[in-house]
Amino acid sequence: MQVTSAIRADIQTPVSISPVSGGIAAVAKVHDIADACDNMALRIYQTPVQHLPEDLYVPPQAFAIWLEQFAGPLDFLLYLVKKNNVDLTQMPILPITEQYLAYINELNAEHFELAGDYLLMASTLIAIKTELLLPTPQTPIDERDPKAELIERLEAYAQIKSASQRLDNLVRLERDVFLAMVSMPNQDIMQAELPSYSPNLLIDSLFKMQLMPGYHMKMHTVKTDAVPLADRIVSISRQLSTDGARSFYELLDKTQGKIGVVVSFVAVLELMKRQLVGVVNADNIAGSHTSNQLNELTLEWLA
Amino acid sequence: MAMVDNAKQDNSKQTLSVSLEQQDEAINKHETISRHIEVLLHASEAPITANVLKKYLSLSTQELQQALEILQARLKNGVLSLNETASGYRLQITDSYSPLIQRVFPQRQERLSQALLETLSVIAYKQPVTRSDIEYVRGVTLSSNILRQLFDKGWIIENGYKDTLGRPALLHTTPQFLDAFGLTSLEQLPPMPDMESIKAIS
Amino acid sequence: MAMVDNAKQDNSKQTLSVSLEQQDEAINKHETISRHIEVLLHASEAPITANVLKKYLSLSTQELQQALEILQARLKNGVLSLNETASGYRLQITDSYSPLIQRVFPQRQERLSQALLETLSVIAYKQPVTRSDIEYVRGVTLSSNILRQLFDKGWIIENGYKDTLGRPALLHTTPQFLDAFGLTSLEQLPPMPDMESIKAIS
Repeated sequence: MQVTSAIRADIQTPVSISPVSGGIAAVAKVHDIADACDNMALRIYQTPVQHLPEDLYVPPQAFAIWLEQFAGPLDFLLYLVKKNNVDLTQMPILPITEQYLAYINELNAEHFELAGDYLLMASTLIAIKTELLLPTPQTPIDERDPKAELIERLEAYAQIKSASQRLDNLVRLERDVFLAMVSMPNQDIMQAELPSYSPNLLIDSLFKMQLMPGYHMKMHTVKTDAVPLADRIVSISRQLSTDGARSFYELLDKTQGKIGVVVSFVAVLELMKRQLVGVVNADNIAGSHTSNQLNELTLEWLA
Repeated sequence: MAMVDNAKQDNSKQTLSVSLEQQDEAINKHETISRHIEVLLHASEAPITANVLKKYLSLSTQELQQALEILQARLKNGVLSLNETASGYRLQITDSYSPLIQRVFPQRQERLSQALLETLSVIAYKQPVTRSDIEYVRGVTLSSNILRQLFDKGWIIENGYKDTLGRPALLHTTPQFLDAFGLTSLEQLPPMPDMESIKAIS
Repeated sequence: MAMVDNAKQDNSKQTLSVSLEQQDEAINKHETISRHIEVLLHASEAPITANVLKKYLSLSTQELQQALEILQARLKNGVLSLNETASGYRLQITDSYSPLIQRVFPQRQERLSQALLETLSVIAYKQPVTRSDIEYVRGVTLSSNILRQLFDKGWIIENGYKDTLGRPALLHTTPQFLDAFGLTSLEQLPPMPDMESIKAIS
């Protein structure tokens, strides 16, 4: 009950949330929101909205799973627009932005593989919101109205989404109708002797498969705890406390792929926050002239 | 006069019987051709066009047409049907048996994810497009797995480059894409929903 | 007496007509079953054993036997034949058409597609595997046609089930696979490439 009401308050309250810290690490503080909830409510063009759609209340643990049902931030925004019962062209950008950010806030570190595209959209929304809140400049600006551009993108996306559903409704081979398969005439009649193949054909095929662009990226789209953050924190702590200092690159487990790099980075940030780890100042490293290079990021154990 | 008449009659009888024999032969010939077509359709990995059939079996357009009609009539009593797709003729199991197949071999029923369908739709409706065009429309980073699946199915190809920075490859749909969705041309794609109905979303 | 006789006669007439109707029904029923078998043989990746057919279609041994006979009789006039192999029944193009196939598709036998080779490699190196194991490693859905080709060549068999949801069949390579690739045992398969060295090359 406690949790559910917290989320509800979160949605109704236009709390400013920094998208990066909110998206990756921070979890809404229950009492702050409860306080704010008393004096603020969701408004759509000056009209206070008392009743939010029922299905907006999602228990936090189910949130990431629920968000995975959306094809992306545009799909999710479209859902919010629909749930607010408004015409797309009349989209009330402020409340929708608040709702969007409130949800994204629930995306904690365990689900950050979802976050990238959602955070990008959050920054777009915040930029639009900022523009709307600032006094309108007297001199007209040549730049395109970002809100109009967002609405255009939403429309274009809604159109493609709907077209994709129409495409899916067509009678499709290997779902609704099936090819007839038959075997060839007897091998020995078709060919006097069996063709012989080199076993290297097999190896070559594996080479080709693994060299396909993005083959390894695919291997790491594995869900949730492919690379648990806690494990990374423990492993990095152990390595640093033993060796004193190591480069970030050395701390990576190469078998974990791109996701592993991101998790390791978050783990390092977390350790820095706990003041267990610090960055070695490149100037202090004797003879170092490569301080600008990212791969020279060296970390040391402080505890 | 009577003799001449008789001769005439005989003549016409003969002509008749010859033409009947010829007709028989013609029927047999077309029946044989229709069997050869059936064999080739079974043996081919992809649909076969009328032109290829004509070339391989040395047929005139008319002969092919008649043989295809005979084939269709013969298949009517069985469980298969002859279908014409964008890339030619193929044999498929008659629709009415689909539920049986779906029940016994559920693994043959391919489901496509929303992400894949959306990506495919952007390519189909807006082709030629680049990867970043797709990402812009969908608002999501394009997973390489989705493109790999579409390439693997032979539904899309890269053809040409866009004249912008980095010269990104342009993606198009293929005839196999049309085949899979039972279309004979891109014009047969379901119409894009019009903007007015999209805007009035609620 | 006469009345009784009449009654008897009526009775026997009725019995006769009932049994005739039953026979008709039975023929129709077996005809339908034979068509269902034909459909499943066309749709199955692997040959189907008699036991599996009985299970899928809820048939008694006798019903299956009668339906198979009807199917065989119906096929006699066409280009396919019902073929019983060690691993079950399958439909096969009649041998007499092999010259035609060889003339039109001379490459049909030798050419192995990249998708087929990848699938075969995954089975060879990671056996026993399920269909979804292959899909996981390759990152794309497995086409039924490829599995069918591997079964047809006799290079893979189904043997046993994985103890997970749906009890998927486990795939293994066969001695014929070893023969075709000139190996005497699986230990002779070339060692799996070391990915680090591959990355260094590319």
